[in-house]
Amino acid sequence: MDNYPKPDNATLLDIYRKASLIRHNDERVIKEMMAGKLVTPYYSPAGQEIIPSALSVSLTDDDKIVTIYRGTHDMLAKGFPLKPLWAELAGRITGSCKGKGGTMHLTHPETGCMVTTGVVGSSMPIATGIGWAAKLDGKGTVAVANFGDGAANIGAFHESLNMAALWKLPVIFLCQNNLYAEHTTFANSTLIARISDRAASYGMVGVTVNGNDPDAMYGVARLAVERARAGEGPTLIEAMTFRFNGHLVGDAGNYIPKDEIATARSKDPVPALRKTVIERGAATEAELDAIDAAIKAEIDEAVIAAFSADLPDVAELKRDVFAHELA
Amino acid sequence: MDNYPKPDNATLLDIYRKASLIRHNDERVIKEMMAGKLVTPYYSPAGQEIIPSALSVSLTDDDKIVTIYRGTHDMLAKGFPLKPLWAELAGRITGSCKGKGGTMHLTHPETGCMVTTGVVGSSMPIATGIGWAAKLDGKGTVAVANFGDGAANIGAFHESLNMAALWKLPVIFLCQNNLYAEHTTFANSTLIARISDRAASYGMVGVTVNGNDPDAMYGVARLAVERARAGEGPTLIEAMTFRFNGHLVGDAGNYIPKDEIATARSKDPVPALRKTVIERGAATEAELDAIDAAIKAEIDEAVIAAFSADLPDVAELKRDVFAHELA
Amino acid sequence: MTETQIQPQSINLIQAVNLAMDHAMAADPKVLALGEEVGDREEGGVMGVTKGLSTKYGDDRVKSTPISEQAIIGAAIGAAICGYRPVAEIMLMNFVTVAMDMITNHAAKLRFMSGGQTHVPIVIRTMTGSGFGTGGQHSDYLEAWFAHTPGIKVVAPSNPNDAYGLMRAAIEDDDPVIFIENLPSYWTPSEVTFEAIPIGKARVARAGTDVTIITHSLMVGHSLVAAQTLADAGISVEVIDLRTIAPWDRETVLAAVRKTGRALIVHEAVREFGIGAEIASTLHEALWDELKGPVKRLGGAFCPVPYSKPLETAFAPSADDIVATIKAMVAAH
Amino acid sequence: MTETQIQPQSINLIQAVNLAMDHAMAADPKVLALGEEVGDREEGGVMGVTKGLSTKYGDDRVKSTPISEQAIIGAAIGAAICGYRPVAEIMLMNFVTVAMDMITNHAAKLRFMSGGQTHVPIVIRTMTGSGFGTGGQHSDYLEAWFAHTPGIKVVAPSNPNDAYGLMRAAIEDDDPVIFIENLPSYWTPSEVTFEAIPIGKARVARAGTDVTIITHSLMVGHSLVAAQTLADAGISVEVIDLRTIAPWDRETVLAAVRKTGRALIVHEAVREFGIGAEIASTLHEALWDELKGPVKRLGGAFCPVPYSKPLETAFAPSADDIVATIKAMVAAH
Ligand SMILES: Cc1ncc(C[n+]2csc(CCOP(=O)(O)OP(=O)(O)O)c2C)c(N)n1
Ligand SMILES: Cc1ncc(C[n+]2csc(CCOP(=O)(O)OP(=O)(O)O)c2C)c(N)n1
Ligand SMILES: [Mg+2]
Ligand SMILES: [Mg+2]
Repeated sequence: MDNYPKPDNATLLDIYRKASLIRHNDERVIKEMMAGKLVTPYYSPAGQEIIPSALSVSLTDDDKIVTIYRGTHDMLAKGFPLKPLWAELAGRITGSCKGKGGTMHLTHPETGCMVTTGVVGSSMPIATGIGWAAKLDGKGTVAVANFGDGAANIGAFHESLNMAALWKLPVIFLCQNNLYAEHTTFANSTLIARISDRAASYGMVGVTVNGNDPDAMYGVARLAVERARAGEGPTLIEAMTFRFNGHLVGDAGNYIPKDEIATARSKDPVPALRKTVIERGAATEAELDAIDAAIKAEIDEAVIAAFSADLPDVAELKRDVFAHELA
Repeated sequence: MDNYPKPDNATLLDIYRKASLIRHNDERVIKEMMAGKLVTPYYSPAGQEIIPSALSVSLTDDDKIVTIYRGTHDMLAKGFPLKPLWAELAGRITGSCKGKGGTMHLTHPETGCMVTTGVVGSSMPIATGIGWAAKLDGKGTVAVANFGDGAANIGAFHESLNMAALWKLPVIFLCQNNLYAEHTTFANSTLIARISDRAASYGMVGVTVNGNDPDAMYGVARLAVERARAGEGPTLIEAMTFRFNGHLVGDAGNYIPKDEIATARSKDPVPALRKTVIERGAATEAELDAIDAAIKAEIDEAVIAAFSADLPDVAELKRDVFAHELA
Repeated sequence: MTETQIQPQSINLIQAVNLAMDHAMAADPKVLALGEEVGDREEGGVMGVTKGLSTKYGDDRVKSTPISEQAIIGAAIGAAICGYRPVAEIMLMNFVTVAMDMITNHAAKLRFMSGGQTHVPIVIRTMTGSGFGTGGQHSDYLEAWFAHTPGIKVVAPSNPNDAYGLMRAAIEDDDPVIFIENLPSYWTPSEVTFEAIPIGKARVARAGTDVTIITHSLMVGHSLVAAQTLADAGISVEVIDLRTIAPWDRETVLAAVRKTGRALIVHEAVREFGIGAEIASTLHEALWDELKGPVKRLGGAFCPVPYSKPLETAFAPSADDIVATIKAMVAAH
Repeated sequence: MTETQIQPQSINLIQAVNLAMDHAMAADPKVLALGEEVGDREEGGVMGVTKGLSTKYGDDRVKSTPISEQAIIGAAIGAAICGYRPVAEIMLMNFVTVAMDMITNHAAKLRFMSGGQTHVPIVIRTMTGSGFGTGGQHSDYLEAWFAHTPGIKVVAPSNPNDAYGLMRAAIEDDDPVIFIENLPSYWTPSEVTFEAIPIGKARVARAGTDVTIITHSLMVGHSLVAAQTLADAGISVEVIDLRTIAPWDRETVLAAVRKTGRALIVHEAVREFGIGAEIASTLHEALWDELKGPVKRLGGAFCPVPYSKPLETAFAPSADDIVATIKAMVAAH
């Protein structure tokens, strides 16, 4: 990883800020669910915080992402504001999608969160189209397709990577390999060791990186973004990570060997990053505590606002089906 | 190609017999179409005769193939009898499919011609299932999925190859790379030079071979068949070839550079094979003439029988939709 | 095929489908199962429907797959034309959209296109249902697409007994069958007699004389609740559970509607261009002189399934909607 | 958007679609085209519909694609939510089955699921039609699937003028539109006035007083032939060309049927669970007291499209079938 750029201290702190927001937010969602206040299918991204955080510091609001049901980390890192996010989780009319989309379809175009999808593999073809638009716009913006290791075996992966490579589109295909697809291990669905090797099938650059290592992840992502902005085409990044929880809240994850979880959790990337930030002098413990406190307060505010907002009226069923309401 | 088995003279003559049958049959189909006697969407396999001929000498009736609209070469090499084939082309009740399937859906399970499909890419998933059945049967039989270079970019390719590799199925994925997909050149749809390199994405063996060279094609196919029979899993074979005609009868192929066609035709593999057969002493010119004459006579008989057979009755619309006719 | 030695038991729909597959696999070595997570290594399916089967029948007959729906259905088709009877799972009905080519261009057509030489005895198990906030891409009701596709049968059990019986029949059937399980119906136990139930035959779930409700799956329960309420109001309602959507049981439905002269079709799928339209049109054509008023239809709202609870609840017909519609029907004609 | 300076011309449907795309691309740089072979390097489409566009508007706006239907529709959706208006070609309607997830789970739903924040102004051009012996996998009529999918519009022109006008409107439309071209209709020229035709409005193709035919696409021609034959037999037939299948023009259709009291719906798609069922059911509900007899439906036979000529010919309704059905309708009621 020696040829890759490294984050300076300010950037490292930015990465921390995002990762901490994601982690605190995740904990709060699960807390509200456990308290019975929030009922929703929730796919925790705990353990995968560093990946989008280390990527997003290289992106602007004009860059666009497509993410999946397990996507609050991608969205928050990209800048999706907490209030419309929480209101959407709570199914309120003040939600980003007026309560119509929910957890699996969170959308916020202003911050480039264009699509959240519940269909495995579908982020890739759509991001390919966003990349085509970016190329036509000619402003050097970038599209990111997030997806999991399981999604790398579905047909849309193949079609999208081939087309994006052929058209030299500014797309980053970001496979977050958390070693599980629901109850299925990576090794039980794929014979090869590295998904990034599949890039060779399309004449694309492919790289596997430790997604939990902020330096490595930052470097690999930064280069991919720069290549995309420069018109040099797409990159397949396989970011190795681990899913700390079951597939969704309610899944105990009994099929995951206990020691596998223990090992992963012992290397929890968020406290590790905190340590690095302090070690490198990017911030003091006290400063980080202040950041975390502010994050918690902001989440708190969003949660309270969400639960006190109105639910959508039944008339909403007729709206947003088409541009104009049908008679 | 030194490690590959070579065809003995008897086998070479078998390959010739098949290739000659395919070529003569193709010429006859086009002749009947030009005469206005046969009206059908016909996708000539001229130029690609050696591939299935050199493969099929290693197959038995219990081995099964799935082929595509451009598939009469695959079928005839596999043993699909001429009479039901011609009757089907002519839309007769005596056709293999009672006239219901036609050119793009020719089927003859007795000789292992299980499915002919008109949907690009669909041969691969179905052949994967046939391979699964073969594995369960435990008799060492093999499944072959034929498809073109264009089909290597569709999602079903990816899913099938991954699954077949993962399950170690006795499937041969035979990509007949004739450098064109309708009007699209291989280079304009695929950045990489060799489709067989994609096998690496699945932990599968992949090999590119000159499909018009009977020795090379025989050797590569034979090894793949042996590996499949031995339970060693699937192989992706990319057989390089050239489509002598337009995509289908009626397409003048104006998008193909004239010299490209001229070069390919100057290396016409069927007369080249004839020469080799004679050179190697596998048969004399006179013997080959006799073989060809017999082939022509057999085709003649099939054509005459086809055109004198009955057309299906309209009541056939209700039959074969389900096992039992609906009330 | 009926396991006469098995005593009736009260079990839920998950267990019923599980036992139907288990018994079919025990009875016929050609019966297979495949799909994402169906093996015991992956806990026998996300809902546990296939739990125990891979342990009992081996990893060759019960195969967990990668997330590759086209290959799943393709593999099922290929094995089926070689004499096997695979039960393929597509985890949720919305994901059949990824495999529509395999299902409608191949599974449905191979028998016809081959002139009867090959056929595709597969069962495609899939699940749908709303009420869990899964939103627009996880709760579609697409039975009308398949009903419009010649060569495919569509069944949708409303209770554990039908689930067992229809699954046994679907596996024995020589044609492709889409088997639709309803998520909110999964956990309600009721008595199962372990007998096959013929495909294409509807069931009179409640007899009545004033109005006939034609429905299936989850809506059978809602319709029975409505029928009880209406009985208290002096309106006698017959409820027909279609069980099989395609080919649907015209004989039973026509006889029932002939008797009452009034019909209401209820389904969760979007009303417009839904299966209710075919049934209503057929009833109008066949019983023109016998109907007291036009056949009515209730279906899902014309939008994707929404997330927020009040919207999600309002999406599908409720027992109250059924009651109100039937009262209006009886008042009008 | 109407090019007022263009004089009416007699052109065929291929040219009409070509000119509509050409004019739309000239008028709005956000209009794009993509699909297999659509560029001039590949001869501007297998049927030549997009000929000249890539030369005129460049290879970035008009993109030939690999054979990758999911990526084709995905690319169109992605560009559309970023403000472009792509016209994506799926070469034949049967191949939409490979892209159904993209079309029905994404294109149709993104507006609703995002609460109106994103929308997908794409046109999906596709073609179907029988009569050329292409068999079961090349001639399906799947409009009913899309009509049953909230969020998608479906148009199907029967002649070059409508093709031009509907394509202009479809490209301007802010929602996804499936644009169905009919193969055997491609080469018949007729006058085109180069005006946009609003989506959702039907056209009275022939006025009449005894029976109303509701139809679209190729069957409009057959219906007009039948209407002429029936006129000679003293039966006056009105022919409504739907033009838009979803959302269909209830107002025009209801007014026409109210006038005649008799209605026949004709389409090439399989009759069972076809779009005719929705229209018939609606007519029965809305015009119960005004109908003289039940609404009738003619559609394709309940089987895959067959290959052999006599079967292929018998598959879809003919002018003779229409004449016979209407004579029976008039005789009965
Ligand atoms: C086409 C499709 N098939 C199946 C599913 C059901 N499903 C939802 S998530 C999931 C696992 C995906 O795993 P992976 O891609 O590794 O992402 P992760 O959940 O680990 O982030 C599956 C099979 C789906 N949503 N879409
Ligand atoms: C899914 C699908 N998309 C498009 C088509 C239209 N089509 C028919 S043949 C063909 C080209 C296929 O090329 P290739 O795979 O190289 O096979 P070849 O015809 O050269 O043998 C295309 C695009 C189709 N039949 N199916
Ligand atoms: Mg994963
Ligand atoms: Mg080719």
